[in-house]
Amino acid sequence: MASTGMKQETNGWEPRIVAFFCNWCTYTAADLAGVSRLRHAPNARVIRVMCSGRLDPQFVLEAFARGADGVLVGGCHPGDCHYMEGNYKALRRIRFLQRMMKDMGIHEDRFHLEWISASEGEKVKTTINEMTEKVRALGPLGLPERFVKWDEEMDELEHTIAAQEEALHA
Amino acid sequence: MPDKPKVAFYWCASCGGCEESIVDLAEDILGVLNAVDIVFWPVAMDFKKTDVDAIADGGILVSMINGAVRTSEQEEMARLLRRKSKLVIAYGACAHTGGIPGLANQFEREQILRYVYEDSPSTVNPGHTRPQTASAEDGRTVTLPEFRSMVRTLDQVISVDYYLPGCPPVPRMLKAAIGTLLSGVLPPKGTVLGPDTAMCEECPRKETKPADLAYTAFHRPHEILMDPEKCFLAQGVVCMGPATRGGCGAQCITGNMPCGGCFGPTSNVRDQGAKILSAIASSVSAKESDGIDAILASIPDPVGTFYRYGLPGSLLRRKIEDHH
Amino acid sequence: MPENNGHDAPRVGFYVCHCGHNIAGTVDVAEVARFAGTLPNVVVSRDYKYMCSDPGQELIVTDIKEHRLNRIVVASCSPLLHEHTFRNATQKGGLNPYFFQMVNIREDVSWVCADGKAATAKTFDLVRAAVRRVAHHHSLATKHVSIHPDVLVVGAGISGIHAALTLANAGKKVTLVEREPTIGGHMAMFDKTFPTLDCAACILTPKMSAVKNHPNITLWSYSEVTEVSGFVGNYSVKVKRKPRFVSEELCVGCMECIDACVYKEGKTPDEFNQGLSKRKPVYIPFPQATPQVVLIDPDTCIEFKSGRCKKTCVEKCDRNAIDFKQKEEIKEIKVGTIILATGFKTFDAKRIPYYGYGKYPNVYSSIEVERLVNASGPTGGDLVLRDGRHPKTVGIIHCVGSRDRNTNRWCSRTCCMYSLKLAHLLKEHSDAEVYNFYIDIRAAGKAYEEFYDKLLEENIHFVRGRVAEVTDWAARPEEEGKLVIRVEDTLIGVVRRVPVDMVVLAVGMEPQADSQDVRRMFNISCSTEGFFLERHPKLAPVDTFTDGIYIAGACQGPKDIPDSVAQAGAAAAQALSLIDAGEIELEPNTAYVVEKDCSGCKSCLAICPYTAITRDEVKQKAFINEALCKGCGTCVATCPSGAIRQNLFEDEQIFSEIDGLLQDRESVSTGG
Amino acid sequence: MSYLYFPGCSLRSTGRPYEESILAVFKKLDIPLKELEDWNCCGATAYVSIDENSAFTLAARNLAIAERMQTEGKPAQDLMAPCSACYLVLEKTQHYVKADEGVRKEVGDALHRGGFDYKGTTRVRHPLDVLVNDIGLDRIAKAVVRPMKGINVACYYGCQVVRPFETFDHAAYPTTMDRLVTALGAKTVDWPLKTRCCGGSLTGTIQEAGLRLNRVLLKEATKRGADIILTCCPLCQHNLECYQKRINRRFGESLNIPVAYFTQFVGLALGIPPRELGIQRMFVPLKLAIPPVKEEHAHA
Repeated sequence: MASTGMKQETNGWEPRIVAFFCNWCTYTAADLAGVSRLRHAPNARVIRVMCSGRLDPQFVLEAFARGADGVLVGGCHPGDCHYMEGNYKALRRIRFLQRMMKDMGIHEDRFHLEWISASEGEKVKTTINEMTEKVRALGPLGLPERFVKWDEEMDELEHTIAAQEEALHA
Repeated sequence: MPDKPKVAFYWCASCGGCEESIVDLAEDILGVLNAVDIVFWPVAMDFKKTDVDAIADGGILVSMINGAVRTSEQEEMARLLRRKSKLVIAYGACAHTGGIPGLANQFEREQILRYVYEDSPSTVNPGHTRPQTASAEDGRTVTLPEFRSMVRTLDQVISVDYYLPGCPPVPRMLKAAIGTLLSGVLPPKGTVLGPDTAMCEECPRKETKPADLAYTAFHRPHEILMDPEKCFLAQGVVCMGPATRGGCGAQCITGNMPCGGCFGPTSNVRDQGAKILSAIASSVSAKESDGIDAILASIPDPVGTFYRYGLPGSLLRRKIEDHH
Repeated sequence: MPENNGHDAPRVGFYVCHCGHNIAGTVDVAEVARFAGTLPNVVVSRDYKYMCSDPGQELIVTDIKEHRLNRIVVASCSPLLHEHTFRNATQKGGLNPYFFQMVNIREDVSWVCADGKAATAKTFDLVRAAVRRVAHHHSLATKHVSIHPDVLVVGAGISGIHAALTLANAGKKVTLVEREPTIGGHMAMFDKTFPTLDCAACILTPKMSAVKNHPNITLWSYSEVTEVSGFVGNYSVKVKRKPRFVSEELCVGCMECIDACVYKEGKTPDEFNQGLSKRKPVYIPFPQATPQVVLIDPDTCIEFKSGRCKKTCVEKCDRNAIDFKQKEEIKEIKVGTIILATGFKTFDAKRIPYYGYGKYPNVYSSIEVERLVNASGPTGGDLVLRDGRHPKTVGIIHCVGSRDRNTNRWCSRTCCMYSLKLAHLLKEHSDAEVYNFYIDIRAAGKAYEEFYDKLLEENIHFVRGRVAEVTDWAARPEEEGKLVIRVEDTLIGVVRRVPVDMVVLAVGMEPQADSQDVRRMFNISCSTEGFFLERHPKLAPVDTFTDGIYIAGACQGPKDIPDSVAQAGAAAAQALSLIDAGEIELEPNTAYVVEKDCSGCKSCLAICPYTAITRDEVKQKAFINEALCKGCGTCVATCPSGAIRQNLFEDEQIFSEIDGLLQDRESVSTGG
Repeated sequence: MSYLYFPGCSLRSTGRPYEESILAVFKKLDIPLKELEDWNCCGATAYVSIDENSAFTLAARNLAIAERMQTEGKPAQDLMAPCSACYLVLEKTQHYVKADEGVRKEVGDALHRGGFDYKGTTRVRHPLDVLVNDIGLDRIAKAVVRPMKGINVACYYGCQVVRPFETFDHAAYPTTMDRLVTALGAKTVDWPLKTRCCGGSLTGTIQEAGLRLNRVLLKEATKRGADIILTCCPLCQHNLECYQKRINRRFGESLNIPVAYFTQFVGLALGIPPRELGIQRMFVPLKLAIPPVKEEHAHA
């Protein structure tokens, strides 16, 4: 598997996936996966929201900006939303957000939506496993590190100015 | 009068519109001039950097810096003014959220330079000459500022006390701001000196917006004949108003153009583009991926549309290279 | 202790549960407790064997007092299991229960992680997130809503009837709404019922008249629910009462108007008899119809069509019950709970052309045969075919529109048994040779298998195999004039051609044609095949995801009479428990508008499926009716200026959770 | 509306009347047909049963040519394949190439070596589908100059046009031809054997079996009062028409029923001279079912 190679080259790095699961379908399914002892990749960190419709695109961007390598959203199947329409709103936002993030250079495999009903524990497992492998293959996104790196170009000037001041005050 | 509070104005990567807006104070500017002592204003008065160097640290009450930060010179001046000033105000959209220059963050530095100095149709540069930061000229070295890898908001370079939003800020707000500062009763650091509700509140067209907008397609202003009375969103024209801080008096709307979002988000929002995206996408009529994509495809440039004035200040800041 | 409003500095108590070996077997709980202790705001950090036990909860209560804690985080099982338990403990300690946050490290960590180190690492992140989040929690008031004691039951088949009677006998006022002119549903059409073979009418009609005469039941037949608004305990419902053109108050059901009708013979296919007989424009579905009131069908009545009828029916009615001017009425009622018993529809056999239904007159659907063998049916129980003959051989084809990729995948559960029943009845009525063509015989039920055995002794033939086609093509002389059933007999492995006089298609059970509209009207869900979705397939089979709305009978899935009745009783009991409690506690996770922040941009209005968001036209700002809000948070995510917020799911609470999850990543950065 | 046209081998041999009548009818309705350039064996017959992928490759080459013959900017032309066997194998190829990566690769590579590129964009159509669903019954009914009154027709579809792919009609109980024939003024007999096996190639291999299957159809059609059987497949037509005498001998029947191509029937209704429809080539004379009209009448 390509990912193993990736693993070494990013010494010990493990994909970090932030998952937003809706309370009624996907979170329940995740519980079911647990009860059924369906072992899966430990890379997803679940945040419970009442409905996938609560997913504010800001949450996704925030997750990436804070260092997530992938974001997973789980909601009820179309037609089955506990709040009737919330998952459709989610779908619309996510389709659009996915397109926008592509324009911003973030690989589409890093942001995934899956409909998982309360009875689909198995699907939670496969979804998390598959996404983990995809993200592993992509390697770290590492926005926080990038932010630091981008700003390094300003350091030199900062130092010279500091030096000048030293001189001035001396 | 030596005891008048000192004020400085400076411009970084900007169009000059912010400077205009200061002049737009019209006769009020006299009042301002009576109240304060302008010690630095490159665009209007003949001061030099050395004059600023001469001022004691913290000797300036407030520096109003407009424009985004792209070059080392802008960084240097920003830092200098920061040191010399009690307060720094990021003046206008570019300093506040990155502004139009910030759209350059969709491209790599090299892409930009190559286009500007080589590929652009109007350029003849067979030697592929590029500006050098330092070049020898009969014994002397001529230096040019460094062109940074990305556009930054002012507060990504120095610490900023307050923000005056807008492209450009409206005189009314500037006047109010100066008043506040002189009054000595200062708002908490980081405050945006303007109203904190979205522009729609003051929009003359807001009542023409129907409660239910099931978008089936979007149009850019040049694509349709825009109804001068009707809410732009109701016409399928993307308007940033709902996600943009008010205070401008809906100027663009009055000029029959949709809001571009120059005042930035309200204080409850971290990412203006994500929010307007959320609001608009939620009301798209289609229910399945293909239909949704088809409708959203009528917004050809989401980043340029939703982050027109705020890409550097957004959560992602700039386009990245995400392949290894 | 003074009520903490969430403004003073957070003092967090953290507890990690071993859950015996369930968690501690994988996650290093001691290490987790140590780690949590290093986090900002954490004052107390402990691990304990069973946090949900009384001593476990007591730990929280005493710590709150001793260490002046104002926030509690427990890392144990799923919040769906024990969130309530620990909120109570938090409250017992003197805090507002919502200063609590739960971390799921059993279902979401120890039970799904193979590797202990990874599990512990994951737990760290989740704990950090929760500790950060809880700092942003506010004190919230638990919401209670009162329950209106009246109940609406929709659908008056056996399920609806049983539910209504159960509630009425408990002294509750029930409105029973039925779309058809009479109550009784499908069961009223049946002749006998399996496996006991007691006559359907004999056991149903007493219950029907009980409904009619019950002081606590308002029966609205020939009526449909058109609108439902409100929320648990406080629904208001609009019901359309279709005009019968006969006054229910005056008509005594003497039916003389029917004899008097200018039509000497019926001309319209009789719905109740599945079109096997004809009825007149003025009619009553069947003799024991409840209510005992005739009705006039304006589409076929001369008076309505031409206005020039002799109106012999009017002359005949000495009670002047007939009223051609009668108009449709809309009634509005208030109820606290609703039971949906809207039943099923039988599969339309025309959808399988190679079985010849609608093409060969002697191919019948099972429901038609129910009428045909019924003493009160179109032929008075005489088994005479459409072509006037009496069948000598009958073939019953099972699983028509069930267990079939081309139509419906599911098993309709009742067909095997009613096919056996019909086999018995057909033999009884005609002494014909009866064949059953089945895939499997599913006789799972009390005394069902025994009934099957009994039939085997009645030498009914059973051929195991899905029938390929029913054809009138005679390959051999003995097939002339017969219907030939072509089937592979999978037990002997040959293709057989069985010539019969009559074919009975055991049609499956499907969701009502309008089940999707109904589910939308009542804000419940359907499972993918279109039956109403129960809250939990095992533990809440009659609840829906919408509080105060219950489902009973075949609208939830194919069911026989005993199961339907049992479910109806269960649904009634659920409604009763709610009514007698008088009020229900709601999760205070509603959304609210911060008025000063709202620009009145209207982006949210159409977003809410519950119309909880309205616009104050004076203030020109959005307003959320807390009572209508179900707490999905979709409007919160939509609001472009962050003016809408949600209790328990505030933006900063979720942001802090995200930031907490990733803090170790972020620490390398100066942030922005 | 215009179509690419793939004759296949049958229409140039046993199925000549089929081709003649198709061309005549489409000309009459002025729907242009352009024959596929440099077409090869469709891949049906023995190929499919011996080596499917070679069969698919043969079919795919024809499809690739069809794609090549499309003109930029013009609406795509469907490929019309009148022979049921051709029709099915072309359909199958599209289906498998789309669904199965292995097939896609093997077929693709083979075509590349031959300088072809197959995208799977061309739709394969049967003339029955085209006449009824594209051209439409109204237009055809309007064009009828000789209503086929009083003629009882048994419409026979055979297996391949509707199975396994129900592209334009029901697999077990198709009705397209029935509707077409009714539009021409004739009556159709209702019989359940529309898609039952005609004997296929068995008539040439295990003839006993072939004839039995064949006989069932002929007998039942006759029994149900059909004056004529119409088919949409050269093999079916051949089997049903040419073995009647042998069946009579073998089973002591007295079968003598005309079996024609549905396009011949349409042609006659549209007043096309019988010769142009290859009527004269039929073994069982059509006049048994359809009294001949004088040519000049036909032109009227």
